[in-house]
Amino acid sequence: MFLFESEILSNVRVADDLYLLTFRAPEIALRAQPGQFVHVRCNKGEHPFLRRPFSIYLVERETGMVKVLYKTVGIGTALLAEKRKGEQLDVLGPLGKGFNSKAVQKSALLIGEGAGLASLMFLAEDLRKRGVEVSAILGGQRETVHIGKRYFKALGVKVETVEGDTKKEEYQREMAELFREALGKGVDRAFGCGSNHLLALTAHVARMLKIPYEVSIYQNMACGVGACLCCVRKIREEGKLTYKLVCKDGPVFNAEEVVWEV
Amino acid sequence: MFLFESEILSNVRVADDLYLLTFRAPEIALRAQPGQFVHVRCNKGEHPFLRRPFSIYLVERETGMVKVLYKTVGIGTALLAEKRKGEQLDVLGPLGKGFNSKAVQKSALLIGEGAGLASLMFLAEDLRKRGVEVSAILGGQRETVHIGKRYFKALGVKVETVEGDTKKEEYQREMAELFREALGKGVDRAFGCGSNHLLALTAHVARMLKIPYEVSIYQNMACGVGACLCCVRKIREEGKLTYKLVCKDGPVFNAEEVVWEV
Amino acid sequence: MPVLSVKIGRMTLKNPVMPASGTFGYGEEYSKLIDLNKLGAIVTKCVRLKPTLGNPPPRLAETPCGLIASVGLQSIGVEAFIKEKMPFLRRFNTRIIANIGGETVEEYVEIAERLNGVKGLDGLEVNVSCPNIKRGGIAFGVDPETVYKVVSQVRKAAKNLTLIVKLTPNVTNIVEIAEACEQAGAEALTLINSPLGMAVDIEKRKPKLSTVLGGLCGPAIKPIGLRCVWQVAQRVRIPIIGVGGIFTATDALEYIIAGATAVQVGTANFVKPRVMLEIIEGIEKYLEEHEINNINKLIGSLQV
Amino acid sequence: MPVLSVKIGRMTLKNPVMPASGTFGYGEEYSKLIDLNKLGAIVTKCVRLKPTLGNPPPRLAETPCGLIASVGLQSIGVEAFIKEKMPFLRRFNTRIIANIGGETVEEYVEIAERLNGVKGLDGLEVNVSCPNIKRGGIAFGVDPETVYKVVSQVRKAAKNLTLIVKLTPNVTNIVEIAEACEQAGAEALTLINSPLGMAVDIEKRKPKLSTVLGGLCGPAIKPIGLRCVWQVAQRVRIPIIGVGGIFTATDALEYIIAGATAVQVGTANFVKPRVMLEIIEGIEKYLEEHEINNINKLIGSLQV
Ligand SMILES: Cc1cc2nc3c(=O)[nH]c(=O)nc-3n(C[C@H](O)[C@H](O)[C@H](O)COP(=O)(O)OP(=O)(O)OC[C@H]3O[C@@H](n4cnc5c(N)ncnc54)[C@H](O)[C@@H]3O)c2cc1C
Ligand SMILES: Cc1cc2nc3c(=O)[nH]c(=O)nc-3n(C[C@H](O)[C@H](O)[C@H](O)COP(=O)(O)OP(=O)(O)OC[C@H]3O[C@@H](n4cnc5c(N)ncnc54)[C@H](O)[C@@H]3O)c2cc1C
Ligand SMILES: Cc1cc2nc3c(=O)[nH]c(=O)nc-3n(C[C@H](O)[C@H](O)[C@H](O)COP(=O)(O)O)c2cc1C
Ligand SMILES: Cc1cc2nc3c(=O)[nH]c(=O)nc-3n(C[C@H](O)[C@H](O)[C@H](O)COP(=O)(O)O)c2cc1C
Ligand code: FES
Ligand code: FES
Repeated sequence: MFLFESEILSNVRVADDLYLLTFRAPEIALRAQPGQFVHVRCNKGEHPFLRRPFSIYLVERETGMVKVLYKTVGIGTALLAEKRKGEQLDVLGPLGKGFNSKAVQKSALLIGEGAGLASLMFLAEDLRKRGVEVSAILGGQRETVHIGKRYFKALGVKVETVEGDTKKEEYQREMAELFREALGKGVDRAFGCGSNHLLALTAHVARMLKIPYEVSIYQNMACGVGACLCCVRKIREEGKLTYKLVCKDGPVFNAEEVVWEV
Repeated sequence: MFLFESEILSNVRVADDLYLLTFRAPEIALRAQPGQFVHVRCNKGEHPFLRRPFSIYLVERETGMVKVLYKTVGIGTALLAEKRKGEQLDVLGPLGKGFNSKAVQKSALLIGEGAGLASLMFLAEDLRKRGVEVSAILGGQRETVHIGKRYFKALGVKVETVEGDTKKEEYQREMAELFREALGKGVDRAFGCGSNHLLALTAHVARMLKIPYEVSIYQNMACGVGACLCCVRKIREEGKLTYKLVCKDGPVFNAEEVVWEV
Repeated sequence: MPVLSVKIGRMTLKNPVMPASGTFGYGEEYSKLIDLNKLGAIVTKCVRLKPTLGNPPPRLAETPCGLIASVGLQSIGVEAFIKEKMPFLRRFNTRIIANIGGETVEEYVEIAERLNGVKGLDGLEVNVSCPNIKRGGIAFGVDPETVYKVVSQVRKAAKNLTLIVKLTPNVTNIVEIAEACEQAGAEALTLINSPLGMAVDIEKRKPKLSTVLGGLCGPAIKPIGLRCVWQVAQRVRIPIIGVGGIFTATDALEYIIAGATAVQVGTANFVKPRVMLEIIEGIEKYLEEHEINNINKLIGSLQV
Repeated sequence: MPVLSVKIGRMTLKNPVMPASGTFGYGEEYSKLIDLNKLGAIVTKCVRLKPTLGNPPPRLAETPCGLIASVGLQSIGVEAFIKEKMPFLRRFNTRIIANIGGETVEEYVEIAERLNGVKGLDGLEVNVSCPNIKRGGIAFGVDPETVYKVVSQVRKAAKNLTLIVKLTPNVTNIVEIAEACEQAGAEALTLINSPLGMAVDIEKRKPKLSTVLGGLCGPAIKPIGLRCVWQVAQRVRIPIIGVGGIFTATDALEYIIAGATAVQVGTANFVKPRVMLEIIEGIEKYLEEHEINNINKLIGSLQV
């Protein structure tokens, strides 16, 4: 866990309201694992107050570069999008427990939605480097899905896409159906990141098909390091209900353990 | 009184921590009188909360340009200094009651300190246009004083300067002394803008020499338009003590009427 | 077009948005910047029995996302209000509410009697955050019995006006005070006046306000205002006017969903003089987008 | 170099800066980011008698210049605290203060008894903002008599520890509560816990917190915290630890000048994990620049 002012190398819009931010943070680049995140201060003053968490999208261990893919949804991300090359970025990371990519032998399925794509790219790269066969299902807005498809294909990942409004039932059903088909072909393990709705739906499918499924879940965060106990989600652990910290025990959990409250 | 989003034409550092901001606001340019001010929103979000008042430094009635000369002292002015050409500026103005420049027949003396210079330039220009003989005493930091001198000289104003730390007694005494000498030569009317300390000191001198003296005074402001009653200063009116609104009844008052509490 | 009109006591407002007392003068200044006819009501600066000077300067300090102020109920007095301000105000096609304050129960009653029947005046908003000089300067509004007394007597003194009571949040149990007002005959409640705050100038080692303490206003207090409105809405039947930190239509909608029938906008006027019009439009847009044809269906619709 | 050391009850602190309970865990997480030896003290997350799960999510919502939180006194319980957390904490050269909470007076007493004499523990901070289940969930800290009872009994139960009481600002008269604590044997007071607040999600028409209400923290509440510290400092002789919205050295100095002997930093840690070190340095610099050789000369130096 490191805290420092890093230099922004670039910050560009890549699709719709999706931006790609690159900054120099060798300590983070060296140690980050797929599924971990950084906690970023988007402004200087006292409002908005809190840092914002973003998955680590990609790292270049040699050059110390770290990339974050983010969607502008509110005041913090809007301020982040205003930052320019050369400015300083106050970053804390790498944080959290990432994906268990080592558990995969031969094949993996990724399912991502909108900015959820951000936490899967690093994982895909990691898996591909180890020769794992990776396929992916991407859903969301047209441009976002297309750019995701392009990036993933460059890594040799087989991609299927669903363009649509992620809140619509039709879209959700199509995503779940594709997921079921892909799992049906048999994969070692699946990984997901997206809306609660999508994750709950797909968790159900994975459980039925008895395929291990890891998901990166969201919760509002304050400290990001496990000190404030604000970011809990309900988890079923050895049959017992408990709360776990998304920032420290997660953000990646076994989908089976998460108690979905949609 | 107008409220609008005006376009910033330039915003540049001119000396020390002094900036010159130019924006297009024809309605203000057309109606503004020397000594009036504009109330500016320095940021978009909710902190810092309030607008900031700045004297109108100069206007160009033909082109609709308005200029403000400001010193960076805190968060609001720091944010203002970050604004770039082409950005929008949320301005309310012209506000307040300005200098009674019409009352001057032949000669006037101006005394300004630091950013206090800002409210006197427009007045000097106005007086010079009407053929009034103007002399000025400027005090404060080296660069600020020098730039003020240059600007004033271009208008044909005779300038004396005192460089120094405005909080030091030595500086204060020198300013008061110059003021006394200049008044002693006989002027129709004097005008001042600067620290409370300087204004109190010079008000005393002017009263002794029985020369009408108008001062532009400061107070923390909220609404800027006379609605909130937050910006009062103690004023002696026909022998009776009362509170007057700096934003609406001022910011210019007869120095004699102001109850100086230093 | 969704229906925006709401009822506060005997007054029907064309929409639920009005200025908060003390932040809008008597409407004159802001009438140059916005069309007062578009507002649901106008609430005046506090009217007192006699002209009063108010507190010495400085009366204002900025704080994070807000400010503290201590104007000290400076007032032109009830006679000047009726003679000099009402003629201007009654020209507008909106409801006029006079905020009143006093230092004794008798003072409240006298003002109320004087205002009862004044042409064009629709309502009284009794500010019970004023210091009660008979009780050593403790605000009337912190004790249910004192509040009951003030409100029931003003009730008798001003039968022709809608009676609203504006409560202070500086109490252990605001519900208890609200219930006392309801029982005393209040037709509506305004929640909240400003929490007591303070700021220090570390260079001068002096308080930033002449009175040391002042009222905290602005976005900073929105969570406190919402909390009070929600707590009271569970327990009283009379309508609530929500106030505290409303800066956008979203803020106003939070209050309405939490239980407010109308809202007041205070310090936001200083920053964005046309903000009330933006808020009215924003509420209308929200209703349209959510296919709610009448704002009254939204009031208190919070699902807990 | 100016003297920064202050006394809180029987504890001498090397400087007046420490974390606020619940915002710093048990120091472990932040020990990777700052040197705990440099702090005046460490205040732990609330310790309860038994392990407790706390409130369901969501527990957090951001608000203007702050946040509201309702963790609900989730705790690992006193036994786990002693076994699992104290060994780590006692390694540091600083004072260790355990924040404790309960739902009955007996629970407070039992925890205090269990903690009394634990090696390396220096003080107790009694959080009286907890809901009192015997009184329908009303906080202990809102009634002088209940507070007196809790504090005097904890006093007897934990003779070896410096006794600090942390008060809630959600009361009409905080001075009255503070005086009750002093009389009951408190050696210091921490002011303030968080004012009650609320936030609404207008899309879902639901509260943003699972518990509807939560504690408002952050810069937004600084004026309220300062006000409470100043009010209480006029009336009690025991030292006060100021807390609420401290983000910079300037904020800390405002509290100290208003009457606080020490300060706690809460939510600012989330934003700037090294902020306490910055504040210590900032205080030192201020003292040097103002030629004050001992911080104790600054405490309560406000000129009113
Ligand atoms: C572990 C983790 C990893 C994340 N990784 C990424 C990433 O790689 N790329 C990315 O674009 N975003 C990511 N997010 C989400 C991101 O943190 C939020 O979008 C961001 O904090 C919003 O800040 P804002 O100030 O722009 O929005 P706000 O103004 O704070 O909120 C705008 C809207 O977004 C909602 N919102 C805010 N935060 C969240 C959240 N955490 N989850 C769901 N809704 C939220 C709010 O309720 C509100 O409706 C991640 C979140 C977590 C917890
Ligand atoms: C009628 C009027 C006209 C003005 N004209 C000009 C002008 O032409 N050029 C210019 O540079 N400034 C002018 N000022 C002062 C200017 O408004 C303040 O400097 C500005 O508001 C500071 O904002 P800030 O956010 O940068 O500082 P803040 O962060 O708000 O404060 C920084 C420091 O400055 C002090 N301060 C803030 N406002 C004032 C004030 N009004 N008077 C004295 N001290 C203050 C604060 O107490 C604090 O110590 C004028 C003020 C008034 C009332
Ligand atoms: C400068 C000022 C003056 C005020 N005067 C009064 C008043 O006379 N009577 C009253 O009931 N409330 C008064 N208030 C309180 C406001 O009406 C309102 O309750 C408070 O500002 C909170 O709302 P806001 O956060 O939207 O500003 C005043 C507030 C301010 C800032
Ligand atoms: C997430 C969180 C948890 C808290 N837990 C406790 C607690 O267990 N005991 C306690 O006395 N105060 C608790 N508090 C209150 C803080 O100690 C502090 O009083 C409050 O945050 C105000 O300070 P701040 O504005 O600096 O954050 C908690 C605050 C937060 C934000
Ligand atoms: S965000 Fe603080 S514990 Fe997770
Ligand atoms: S600033 Fe509001 S009356 Fe002057």
